[in-house]
This record gives sequence, C-alpha cells and structure tokens, in this order.
Amino acid sequence: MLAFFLKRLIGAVPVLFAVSLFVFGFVRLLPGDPARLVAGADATEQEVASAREALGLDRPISEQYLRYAGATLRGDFGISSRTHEPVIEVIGARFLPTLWLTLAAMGWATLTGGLLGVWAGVKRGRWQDQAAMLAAIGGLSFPGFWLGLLLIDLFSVHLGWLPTGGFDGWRSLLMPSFTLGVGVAAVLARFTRSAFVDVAGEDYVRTARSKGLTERRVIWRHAARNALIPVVTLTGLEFGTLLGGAIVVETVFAWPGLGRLLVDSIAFRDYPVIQALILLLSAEFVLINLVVDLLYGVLNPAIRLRS
Amino acid sequence: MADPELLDVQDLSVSFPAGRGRTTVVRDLRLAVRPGETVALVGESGSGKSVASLAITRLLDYGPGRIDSGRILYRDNGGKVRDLAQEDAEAMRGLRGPEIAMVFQQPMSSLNPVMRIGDQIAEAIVQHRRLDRTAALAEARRLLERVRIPDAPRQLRAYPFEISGGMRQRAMIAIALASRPRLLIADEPTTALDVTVQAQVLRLLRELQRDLGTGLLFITHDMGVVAELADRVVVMRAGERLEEGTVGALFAAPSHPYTRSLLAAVPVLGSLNDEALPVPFPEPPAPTGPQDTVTAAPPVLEVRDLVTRFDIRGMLGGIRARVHAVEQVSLDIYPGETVALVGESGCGKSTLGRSIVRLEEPSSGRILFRGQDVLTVAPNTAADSASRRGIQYVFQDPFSALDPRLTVGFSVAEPIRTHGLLKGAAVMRRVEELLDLVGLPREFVSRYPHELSGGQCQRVGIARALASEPQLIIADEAVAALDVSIRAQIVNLLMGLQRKLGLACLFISHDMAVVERISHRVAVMYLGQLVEIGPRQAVLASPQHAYTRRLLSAVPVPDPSRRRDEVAIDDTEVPSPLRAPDDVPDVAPLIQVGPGHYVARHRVGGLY
Amino acid sequence: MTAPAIRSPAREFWRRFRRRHTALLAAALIVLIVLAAVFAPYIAPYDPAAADYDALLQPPSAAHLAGTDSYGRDILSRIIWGGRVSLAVGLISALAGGLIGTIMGLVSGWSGGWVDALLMRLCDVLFAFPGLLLAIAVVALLGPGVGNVIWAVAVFSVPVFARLVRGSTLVLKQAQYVQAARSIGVSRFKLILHHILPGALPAVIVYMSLRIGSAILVGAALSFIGLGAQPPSSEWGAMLADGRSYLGVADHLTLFPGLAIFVVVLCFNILGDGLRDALNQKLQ
Amino acid sequence: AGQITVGVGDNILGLDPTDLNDSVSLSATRLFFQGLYGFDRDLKLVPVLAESTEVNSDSTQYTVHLRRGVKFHDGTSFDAAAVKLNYDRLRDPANRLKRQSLLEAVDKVEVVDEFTIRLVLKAPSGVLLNYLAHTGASILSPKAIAQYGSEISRHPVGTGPFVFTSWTPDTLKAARNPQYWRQGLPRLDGVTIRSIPESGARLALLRSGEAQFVFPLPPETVQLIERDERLAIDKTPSIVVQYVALNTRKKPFDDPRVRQALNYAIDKTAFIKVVYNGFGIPMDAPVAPGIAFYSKQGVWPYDPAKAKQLLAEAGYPNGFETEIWNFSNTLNNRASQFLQQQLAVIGVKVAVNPLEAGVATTRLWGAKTPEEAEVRMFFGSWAPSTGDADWALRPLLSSRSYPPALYNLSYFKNDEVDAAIQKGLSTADPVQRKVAYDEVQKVVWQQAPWIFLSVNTLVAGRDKRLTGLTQQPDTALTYEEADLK
Ligand SMILES: Nc1ncnc2c1ncn2[C@@H]1O[C@H](COP(=O)(O)OP(=O)(O)OP(=O)(O)O)[C@@H](O)[C@H]1O
Ligand SMILES: Nc1ncnc2c1ncn2[C@@H]1O[C@H](COP(=O)(O)OP(=O)(O)OP(=O)(O)O)[C@@H](O)[C@H]1O
Ligand SMILES: [Mg+2]
Ligand SMILES: [Mg+2]
Repeated sequence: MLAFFLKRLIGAVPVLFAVSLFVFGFVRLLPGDPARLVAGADATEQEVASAREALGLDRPISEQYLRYAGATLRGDFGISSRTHEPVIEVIGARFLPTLWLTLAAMGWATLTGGLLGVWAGVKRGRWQDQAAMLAAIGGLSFPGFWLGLLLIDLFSVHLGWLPTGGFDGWRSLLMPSFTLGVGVAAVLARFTRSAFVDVAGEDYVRTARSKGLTERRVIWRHAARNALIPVVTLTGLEFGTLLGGAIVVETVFAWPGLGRLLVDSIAFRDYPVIQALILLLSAEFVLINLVVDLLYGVLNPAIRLRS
Repeated sequence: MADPELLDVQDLSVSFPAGRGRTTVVRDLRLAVRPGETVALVGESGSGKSVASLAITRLLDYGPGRIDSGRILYRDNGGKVRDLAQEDAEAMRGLRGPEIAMVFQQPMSSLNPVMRIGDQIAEAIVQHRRLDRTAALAEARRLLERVRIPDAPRQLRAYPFEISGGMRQRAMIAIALASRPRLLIADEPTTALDVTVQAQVLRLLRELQRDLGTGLLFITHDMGVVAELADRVVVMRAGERLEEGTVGALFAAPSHPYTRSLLAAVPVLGSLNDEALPVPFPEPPAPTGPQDTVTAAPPVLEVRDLVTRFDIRGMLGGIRARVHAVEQVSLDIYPGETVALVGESGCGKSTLGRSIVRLEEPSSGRILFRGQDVLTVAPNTAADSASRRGIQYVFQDPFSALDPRLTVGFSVAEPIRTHGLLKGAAVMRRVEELLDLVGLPREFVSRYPHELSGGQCQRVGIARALASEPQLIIADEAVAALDVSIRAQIVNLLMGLQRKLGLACLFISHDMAVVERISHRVAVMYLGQLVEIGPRQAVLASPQHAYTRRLLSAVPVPDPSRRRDEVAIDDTEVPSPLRAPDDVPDVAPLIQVGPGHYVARHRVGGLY
Repeated sequence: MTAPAIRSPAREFWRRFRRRHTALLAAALIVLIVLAAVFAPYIAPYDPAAADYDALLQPPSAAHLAGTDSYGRDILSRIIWGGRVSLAVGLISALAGGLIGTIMGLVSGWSGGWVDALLMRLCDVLFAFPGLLLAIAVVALLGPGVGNVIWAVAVFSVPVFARLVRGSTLVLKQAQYVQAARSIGVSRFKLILHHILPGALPAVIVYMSLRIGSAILVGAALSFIGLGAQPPSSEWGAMLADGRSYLGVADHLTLFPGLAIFVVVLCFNILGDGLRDALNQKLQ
Repeated sequence: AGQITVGVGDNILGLDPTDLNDSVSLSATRLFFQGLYGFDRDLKLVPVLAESTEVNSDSTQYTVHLRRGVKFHDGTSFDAAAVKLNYDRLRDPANRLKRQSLLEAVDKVEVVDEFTIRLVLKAPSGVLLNYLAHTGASILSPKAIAQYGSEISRHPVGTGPFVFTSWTPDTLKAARNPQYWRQGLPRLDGVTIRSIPESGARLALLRSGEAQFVFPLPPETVQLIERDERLAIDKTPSIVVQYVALNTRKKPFDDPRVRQALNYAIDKTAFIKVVYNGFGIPMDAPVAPGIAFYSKQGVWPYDPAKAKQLLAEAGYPNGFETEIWNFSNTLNNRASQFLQQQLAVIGVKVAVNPLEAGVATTRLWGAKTPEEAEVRMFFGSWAPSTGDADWALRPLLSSRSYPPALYNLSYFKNDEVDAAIQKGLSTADPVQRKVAYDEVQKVVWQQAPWIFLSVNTLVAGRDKRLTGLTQQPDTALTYEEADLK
C-alpha cells in the first residue's frame, strides 16, 4: 500500500517536470508581451524596457528556463509580475477560498446528484424519473453566470438574506457553492442513474431482495454500491476541475479564487503565477487520480491494485 | 390432509415477453408443501422450475416475467393464509427471509461481487433476528462452518470471486438459512458440491426441518438426492406438472412415460463395475458399446509440476495469505481419452482447469499441448491460436461465462469466427447444428443469457466449446445443471465425438455415477494436490487413498428404499488450502500400486 | 419454422433502439434543428446581422417573434443562425473528444502496466492544464473563431472519457465472460470491441450527451470572460453572455437562447438515454 | 460619519502609486497618498501638499513651497527632504518604477530649505506641474520606504485622509486619519473598496445596500437604478476619447478622402445610443472638452451620401474590405460591431477582430517600424492621465510616437502637427501653448487620421445618502469630503 502510494508519488515527479517544461514553453508561445502589460497602457518605451529587465525577460530563453527550473526545485516560485507579491502568497491567499468553495459545492452536489440519480434510477421510466431528468438538464443548460445573477437578484437584492459576493463567512458561501454545484449535481445525477439502472437488473440485487432486506438497503448497500464505481471516477474528475477554480462563478460572486487568478494572470501574461498554478493543478490531479484508483480497489476488490 | 398446508400453489401461470407477444413458461402449475416436508421439484431443464420458484417469492416482479393467473396460498407464522400472488411489495418483503427464503441456481452472479461473504450473510441475520453486527458475524461464521466451508473465519472476509464454485453455493445456502425460514426454496443447491459436502448439506437441511419445521421445496436434477431427501416429488415438463407422488411410489411406479424415461436414465454408481472402459448411456441414438478410443499416440496434454497460488490481499494491496490452489500437479491426457477429475469442493479442480486454458497465471510448472509449451508461447502467434482453439473450457458457472450483452447465437459463433473456421451463412448453419446437438431450440440464437434457464445456459457453454472443434475439452461440472435425460444425451454426444474425432476430455465432476460412465481414468485431488490417479475401474473399485474412499462412501443412491438416515460423516475440521505466504506445503510423490494406478502416501491435513 | 439469424450486436442494438419512441422523437427533433441551422439562410426571417436602430430591445412581437437585441437585430434569426456554431461546437467536440478518449481508456485499462501509467499521466497533464487556458491560447494564436474553440473543448474532454472508460474496462476485464472469450482465443481487438466496449459504452453515451450541452456553454463562458465568438457570428452561448447585462431590463435577450440550449441539451439527453437503454439487453 | 463600501470593476494590484498604471489601483491609493499638486473635479490644477510654485522665465526651474504641519500616517513629518527622497526614488531607473517617466524632464531635485524644494529641468517644460499632480507622483513616507523596501506596495503610508487597515485580494479597507491636516476632514470613519468584476453583481451590490457607490456601471443597467428611489446615477464628463485609429500608411487609409468618408459614414449619436446607452457626447475636437487647451472643431456630420461620394472620388466606388481591431471586452466589441454595420452601408466591409489583452500587446506594439505594422483600423480610447493637451495629443499623433515608442497607431505624420506639439511642450506660457494646440487640433481634425467618435460620460451608481464623493474625469475618486447621512 505504502509502496504503491510512494511509487505513484515518485511517478508524479516526471509528470510535474514535464508539465513545468511544457507550461514554461507554452506561456512563452502565447502572443503577448508581459513587459508591455506590466508597464501599462500609456508607458513610454523606457518604462517598457525597464519592466522587461525587471522581469528577466531580456535574457536568453535557455537561461530563463534554467533559472526557473532551479528556483522551482528550491520551492521558489518567483514574484508575480502583476502584483509584485511572491507567487506563493498570491496563490496561497486564494487557495483557501477555492478549497472551501469546491468542498461545499462538491459536497452538496455529490449528495444531491447521487440521491437524485438513484431515485430516478429506482423510478426508471416513471414521472419521478422524468422530473429528475428535467431538473438535471435544467441544471446543465443554465450557464453559471445566469443562475448566479438570478440568485443574487433574488436573495441579495430583493430578499436581502445573503451577501452578493465576497469571501466572508458561511453565508457568503451559499450562493456560489450552489451555483457551482448545480452542473456537477446534474452530471452526477444523470450518471448515477445510468449506472444504477445497469446494476439494478443484476442477480445479486435479486438475492438481496430475497433476504427480505428493506428496499432502501437493497438500493444503497447492493445496487448503489456497485453503481458507484464509474461515478467515483467522474466525481474525482469534477472535483479536480473545480479545484482549478470556477472562473465564471468566482467572477459573478467576486470570489477570490484560483480560477479568476488564472484568468487574470493569463490576461496579464503573469508567467510565474501561471506556471506555479498549473504545477499546483497537476499535482492536485495526480493526487486525486491516485485516490480514485485506490477507491476503485476499495469498491471493487477484484481490481485491487498490485503494486 | 391433516396437516395445514404451508404452501399451496394453484393453477399458476407465468409468462415472459417474447417478440411482440408473450410466451407462457409455467402453465397451471399445482404444488403443495407442508411444514417439515420436503418436496422435490424435478423435470426437464428449462421446464420452468426456477421461474415457478421466483413466482412464489414474487422476485419475478423485478424482471420482465409476469404472473398471469393462479393463486399462491401461504400460511404465515401467525396462521393466516395469504395469497402471495396478490400481496403488495412491502408485505412480500416482510415475508421474504424469515418466512420464505431462497437459494438461487447461479451462485456466482447471485452474490454481490463487492461485498464480503460474511457481510452478505450477516445482513440477513441483522435484518431478521435483531442481532448486532458482531453477533451476526459470529452467527454467520457458525453457518459457514455448518455448511462445511473450510477456514470459515477467513472466508467470512473473502469476496465471491475468491472462493470456489461449491463454496459460493454453500454461501448462498448459508444466506438462506440465516433467517431461519419456514419455507425454503432451494434451486439446485448441491449441484456444485462434492458428494461428501453434499451429504453434509443435506443433513443440515434435515436438521433444520426437524428443528423449525421448515418446509423444503427442493429443485434438483440429482435423482440420488431426491431419493435420499424427498418426501414427495413433483415432475415438471414444458411448464406443466406431469405427475406427483410420494417418493417411494414415484420411484417404484412412475405413471408418466417421461418420468419413466427420466428414471431409466439415472446412472447408478457401480453399474459399470465389471466394465473397464466407459460405456455410453442406453439412450437414443443407439449406443455403440465400450469406448475403446484411447490410442497409443503421444498425449495431447502434459501437465508438469503445475503450481497455481492466489495471493490474498488486504484492502490496500498487501499480501496477507496465500491459497495453494494447485500444488505440483502432473497429469497426461491422451487423444480419445477422458480423465475425470474429482475431489472435494475447493480442492483446486477448477483452478487446474483454468490454469490449463491460461485463465489463471501458474506460478511454476509446464503445460504442453501437443508438445508445445503453452505458457511460453508469445500471444497472438499461430501456436497460441492453435492451443486456444484446441483446448476448450466449459465453465462451471455457465451464466457468468456468457457475455450478457451478446445473443446466444453470437456467443456460439464467436469461436468459429475467431478461428476463421467458416464464413457467412455457413456459420449460422453450424451454430444451429450445435444447438441441435445440445438439445436447444434453434430460435435460441437470438436469446440473451438472462433469458435462459440454468441448464440451457450450460448447454450453450458446451455448444460454444464444441464450436471450434477442439482436441481437448475441459468440462468443469459441465452437466451438473442438466436433467438426467439431457445429461445422458450430452455425455453420449461427447463420447460420440471422442469416437469420431479422438476428442480428449478432462471431466471435472462431483457426480460419481457420471464419472463412472464417461471416464477412462480418474484423478483425485485433495487440497491442491493429486492424491490418486488410475484406471477408472481400479480407482472406483479399490480406492487406495483414504480421501477417495471417503468420497465414494458419500455418494447418494437413487433409490428411496435404500435411504441412509445417518450417513457416516466425519465432522473433523475441514482442512484449508490457505497458508501463510511463506509456508509451502510438502508434496508427496505418487507411488504405483497397480497398473497405471498411483497414489500419494503421506499425511495431508489429517488424512494420511 | 426458420430460425432467426445471428444478428450482430450492432443490429441487435438498432432493433432495440427502434422501439424507443421518445428517443426517436428526440432524434427527429435534433435532425430538425440541425436542418434549420443548415438552411438558416432560407428559414431565418431576417438577416441575423441586420441592425435596426429604431427597434432596439423590442420585446417579442408579431414582427420579431423572439424580439430584438440591443442592436435591433432579430433574435429568432440569430438563434437559427447561431445553431450552426453552437451545434457544431457541441457535437464535434463531444464526439471527437469521446472517440479519442474512449480509445485511450480502452487501451489504457486493457493493457495496464506502463502503457496505462503513461496514458493516465498524460491525462493528468491534460487535466491540469485548465481547458480555459488552452481555449485562451487557441483564441490568442488562431483568433477568436468558435471553430478553434471546438478543438480546445474536444481536447479537454478526452481525459474525462479516457478515465471513465478505463474505469469500466478495469472492471469488465475481470468479468468471467471476458476471460472466457479470451480463453477461446478471441483477438484483442474483437475482445475489446465485442465484450469490453459495450459494457463501457453506457457511461460514454451518457457523458457524451451531457458534454454536448456543456460544450455549447463553453461558448457562453468564453464570451463571459471576454473571449467569445467572433462577432457578428451569433452563437447561443455568446448571446446569453451578452444579454446578461440586460437582465431585468430586457429578459428576452437571455430567455430565448437559453431556451434553445435547454431544448437541444434535453433532446440529446433523451437520445442518449434511449441509446443507453438500447444497449441494455435486459430492458425491453 | 459612517462607513462606506465602494464597488469597483477590477482588482487592486498594489498600493504604491509610483509603481502602478491601472486606474483602479491608482484611484485607491488616493485614500492614502497625496502629491504636491492635484486636480479638482474640473481637472483644474490645485496645490495640495504644495502651497505655491515659482517658475523661472525659460521654464527650466520650478521652486515649490511646501505646506507646513503635515504629518505622515506613521507620525513623521512631511518636508522638503521627504519630497526629494520620493522624487529621486521615482526618477532613478534602477528602481524600475512604472511611473518614472513622470519626472523624466527633471534633471535635479534640490532642497532649498526645510519646506522649499527646487526642481531643475533638462529642458524647458510647460507641463511639469501637471505631471506632479498625477497620482503617480504622490509622496510616500520616507520612513515607510526604508522600513518596508520592496514590500511597500502592501504598506501604504502617506499623508492622505485615510489610513490603511487591510488588503486581501478583493477587499481594501481604510480608516479615518485622525491627524489629517485639513480641519474637519475626512468625514467618513472608514472606506472599503471591493473588486466586483461582474457588472451585474456590482449593480446588485449597490441595490442590495452592500455598497454605496459603484463604478463603472454598464450603461444598459441605468434604468434599473433609476427605478430605485434610494439610488442615484452620477454622471461625470470624462476626458476619455473613443476613436478609430486609421493606419495612414496603408492603403486605402493613406488617402484623406477615404478617412473623411469614414468619418461621414458614422452616425455618432446612434453610436453613443447603441453602444453606451446615450452616455456620451460626440467628439468635436481631437481632445475631450475637459482637457486644457481643448479647441472645439464641431462634430463631423453624419452623411452617408457624402461618404460614398468621397470614396468614389478616392477610387473606391464599391468600397473596400478591411479589418478592425479592438481590446476585447463587451463594450468594445459592441462598438466595433456597430461600426461594422454602419460602414457596410457605404460598402466598406469590415472584419471585426477583438484582441485578447496579451495578444494586443504584440499585435499593436510589436512592430518595430511603421512598415511592419499590420494594424489597419483600431477602435480604442485614450485617457490622458495628466489632463493636459500634451499627453492627450503627443503620444497619439506625433511622428515620434510611432509604436513601440508610444501610441501613434495611425502612424500619422504631419510636419505642422509635429512642430506645434513640440512647441507646446517646450514652454510654460499658456498663451503660446494655446496657439500651438489650436493649430494641432485644427490640422488633425482636417486630416482625420481617426474616425472621431465620442467622449463618454462616466456613469456611476450612488446611494443617495452618500454625498461629497466626487469622481474626476480620469475616473479617480476623491474621498476627502465624502459623507454618509
Ligand atoms: N427472462 C426470460 N425471458 C424469456 N424467457 C425466459 C426468461 N427466463 C426464463 N425463460 C425461459 O423460461 C423457461 C423456464 O426457465 P426456468 O429457468 O424456470 O427453467 P428450469 O426449469 O429452472 O431449468 P433448469 O433446470 O435448466 O434450470 C426456459 O425455457 C427459459 O428459456
Ligand atoms: N481468485 C481467487 N483468489 C483467491 N482464492 C481463490 C481464487 N480462486 C480460487 N481461490 C481458492 O482456490 C481454492 C480452489 O478453488 P477452485 O475453484 O479451484 O476449487 P474447485 O475444486 O473447483 O471447487 P468446486 O468444486 O467448489 O468448484 C479455493 O480454496 C478457493 O477459495
Ligand atoms: Mg433453473
Ligand atoms: Mg470449481
């Protein structure tokens, strides 16, 4: 187990290295002159030049990479060219809000999505199934910003119950996490339903019924658990994606998260922040997929991992 | 009748959707079970026995089948008579378990693949007996011990895929018994069990009847078991009840011609005591006399020192223990020869067979097919393909060996197409021919596995194995789920092919009477090792190994007048092939005791 | 009596699908919408780009069934034209991503070992690389045409499909019947095609039908952060995003494109369900 | 008294005014910092930390008398030494401050006495005080500069009406400066600035009462505010001009008739109505009316027939095809689309190509020579942060301002204009400067290197209880006199 874990973690090192190299090249391939952006819209040529020097962009690209790689290995991610703060701090300040938002959104979305999906699966073909499906599709075809604005209009402007945005206590978390979770819940609901319908016809579900178990137990312990295996994959992936920040929701609710940071950093060609963010995201994904793989084994003993 | 009925099925009809209409598979069935009574339901494979039992428990509701008419009267614990055909789902749920329990025919797919055996048993206990989980698990362990599963504490924690076919079946029985039902419907509960365990399970059922007054509806093909166990017998064919009677009366004077032919086809162990070679059943087509098909040609299959072990892993992948399923087995099979492989449930028979077709990865040893080591050939080469075509495996659990998403026709045609034996419409003709051979209607080509009965599935498996015209068939309990007449037909079919094509066969079976009929030689396995091997006559008539002797003594006799009330069964701890990862068992060499007759002389697990 | 022929799994599937009337209806509706988009020039009542400064933000009326937008353009016509872009984005990206991802997942789950490790780490990288970043890059490098975005979206659905399919493959690989087929000597390709893929397909189909909707909405998200379709090509997502600041002032600007997306997503999901159910031999 | 919250559209990137160039951050620093000079709300130059200034006759030496009794937030006193330290810090290229060009003209900073300072220039300049009035030339506490070093942008210590409390990515908080040198001010106890990028959410912030002032406001939402009697719309004429630069080096824009035709082809009133919901006025000179030395030329009339005729004269009777770029955002894209539609009427087919911010830097400023430039039409705006005609005209229209040096995207070159711009820059005499800039504006208007579009009105939403919070034409907010009833 530990060996497996370590092996995967060590396996992640080349991945991260490849990512770092890739990202380094990628951001520089993007058209755009960071120095010009740093210097500002009405900067003079000298100001631009001095900004370029300050960013170290006047040096040969190989030297830039070596510096970057060396610093990264030491855990030094550099200074943001947009705010002049150390990248660690820039990201650090926004990691927690993103984490909260993600956890809250995933929390309710997996619960609701899973429940809704199983419910629809149980009532397959009946009106409850159809209603759940319509709700899910509604959730899917609602763009986040639209829903977000509607919620703000209702709960903040008209009812005055919740703050319009910002990262400030649990009340500020309600609307963003709801908005963010809707899509996930919808996807999970549809997906769980599908997996559930496949499993519900299996013989072992019949066996469970023959034991006289309550229908709830039959559904949850026997059918749902087997249906969970594909759902886990998706949940893991959605979780990872959300950890990368939900740009739209963060923007609507002025949530100081990583997604907006990424967009802003890209718009500003803030190389150090982009590089560090993507490295962080890769690490997250490696970790999440590791957990998903472990979960496979837990859920389905036949595919337990051989390290 | 003095006794109040427990179950009284009246004019039950059940149908399934078929094409645009429905087909009726159970028609006007009448059936009664009294408390403490054992009713055997026998009949042709596919005659509707399983469907009828599903209808009684109303588990049919969860599939496409419908009860069209009839009443299912049941007298519950409170003495109230209810018509189960009319009860609502919640009331039925309350009845299932403590009132009516069921053992399903297909134990593999009927166990939840991701739940531990112990939990699956304990669950029923918790639900109905109001015990907490620990107590329930302790009770589950007791149940496993009572169905003679070795190493019960560990098997509690095993998953279905980790245990042998017979163990699964016993786990199913344990689940059904867990709730102490008043009516137990057991659908072929002992087909995958070796005779010793079968005897013990039957005894367990009798005890249960005695203690709780449980009524038992017992579906089986084994007339020996019927004779041994049943009070009354109901014979079914094509969805209808043909006749019914007490076991004595029915065996003595069957009234319906079908019943008569059924009983005539029952093989009796010892009937070939004087015959050295296998002899086909006296069934049509006219038998051809003794099976003198073994030639002096080099063996088709040579197994040398084969070892297959399973690592038991914890939740997170660490090895906790090791199952020594096959330990240094060596075995030759010659063209035209049938070697029967017998032995206690869980002793490694299937694993040996599966290793030969490379479904398991042996840890060491060699397997030569026509001189070519199949373990070392590169995949996807001609040699590989030749061996995969030449050796065919008939799975012990036929249902899970068929792709549920493919039609029977496609599954049977698959080996033909894979090896490019035929093309176009010829494939179709060949598939039909194969279905004919195993006694299945041709329209089954468009059926799906879940639309078949247990015996029909098994025959599809056989047809599929025959499709690629193999030189060697490994038949793992291939006829266990078939009624005697079909079984005779299939055995004769195999023998016919042997005669015609020199087919060799490794015949894994618990049914000693069939073994006697079909095999040239018999190999006995015990705890993963081969303990005795020799000409059939020698092994069965003068068994040398203590285990072989015990095995033979437990074979039930298909004659109710010779019913043994208490079989001599030893209740010693069941030995287990499970060992610590570095504890390798010693294997004694086989010593010749007669012409071609070898036996291992050493102590293994309490025997010598 | 002549026995029925051995139908291939695909034919069997089609036979079952034909009986699912709602799914057929949804499919017909999709075809209709696609046709409307294709023949937009003949169907749309107005030129989608023609502005009428005397009729800004008109609510729905007989002349403009869905009203006009902030330039006085006919919203209905824009929706009909916009279908071209939106449907292309949704369909192409979901299909392409699904196809590649499925193949990757099958190979990965089936092979195991280093192939699996390599492919899955590749997925990790793709995942880590936020889709939006690539979309931005594509927009930056190739210009803000929606066509370019299609590929970005497609690429980023690959890892999801790959992991989903790999998950199913890992489970199915252990199935007794797959082993049985393997012991017969069925070639790897056929094994995967006939025994593994059909088992993994339901998940793929469901996810794909979901993905079509979210791909259409990617356009909205891009417009929202200012990287939308190239004007004046109308596109549902962009219409939604642009109309959002008129919420409360002129709601029909968002209502109708929103409705269009909803209907299309709904149809694809119903169709997806039909396909999925037709794959399940136990459902009649 | 009271606390207010102000909603703005972008993130605050730092709080060191000398190292900032985005208007949101600069505006925020005005809570804490002041310069020697400043602008009032009509963009008139007013002394702040200075009391008066004497300029020598050839405009090369500025002697500034400083205000006495002013203290920084950290308790240290404001004096000439502090000013010298600040100015030298800003000028020193080694510090790489983004605002270093503000003091480009200065050769030396001399302390005359404790409260007098002299700025010696490299060449005569008439606009130095405008530069000193720029927020970027604010005075920071020397103690804080020494103490915080490179962290100074997170620790603003100045002389302004508010003291820094906290700053998280989206929220800046400031509290009343009790020792503020202006008696009785500020009136508010505290100010919070929140960044709300989505305009709908920003609007909601105001409507839900969480904020008392939001800027900018999408013009189309004004209606919603007007419906709410607690709220008011604040309109401020801006100095931001919206125009389309036409690359005068490229065919067909090298022909003045074509450029004029394009000016005739656009209905400016409709443009303002459609794109900005009516908030703006048509441009009637190359600079906005708020700029010093603005010289009104009259609006280019909307006359498509005339436009067609001019095109025909120039040899394009059937129009031509070209491309328009802009910085991609909702309003800019909307504007470009509008232009596209209007030009289509006279047969000019325009492809709209919105540029992502980063891409724009290479596409627009990447060309080293006019020949390399790919730009044809560029829709953009210019906000001359010094409020002076020089910075409003020179960077855009002088032939020395071709990219990458400055921003002359129309690659406009006119000798008269060049000479006049130079003349205006090199004297402090208002009369001479007026003559020069009148000339520039007249010629530019005739030559039409741009399509002259509009001067927008800044639209902000305000809670009616909030008074005294003024917005300047360059979008900066002045909090000093704000009060909440
Ligand atoms: N889901 C189904 N759809 C259609 N036909 C079915 C279905 N299930 C069973 N049948 C058919 O009903 C008949 C009765 O099946 P059943 O399983 O009861 O047979 P059985 O008597 O138990 O046979 P066996 O001894 O082989 O298990 C068979 O012919 C079978 O093909
Ligand atoms: N995948 C596995 N993992 C762990 N243990 C296994 C696995 N497969 C089989 N075993 C164990 O190996 C032993 C031999 O099993 P096998 O299936 O060969 O028995 P068998 O002789 O065929 O029994 P039966 O007659 O009951 O079918 C059993 O103890 C079983 O529990
Ligand atoms: Mg059956
Ligand atoms: Mg077995």
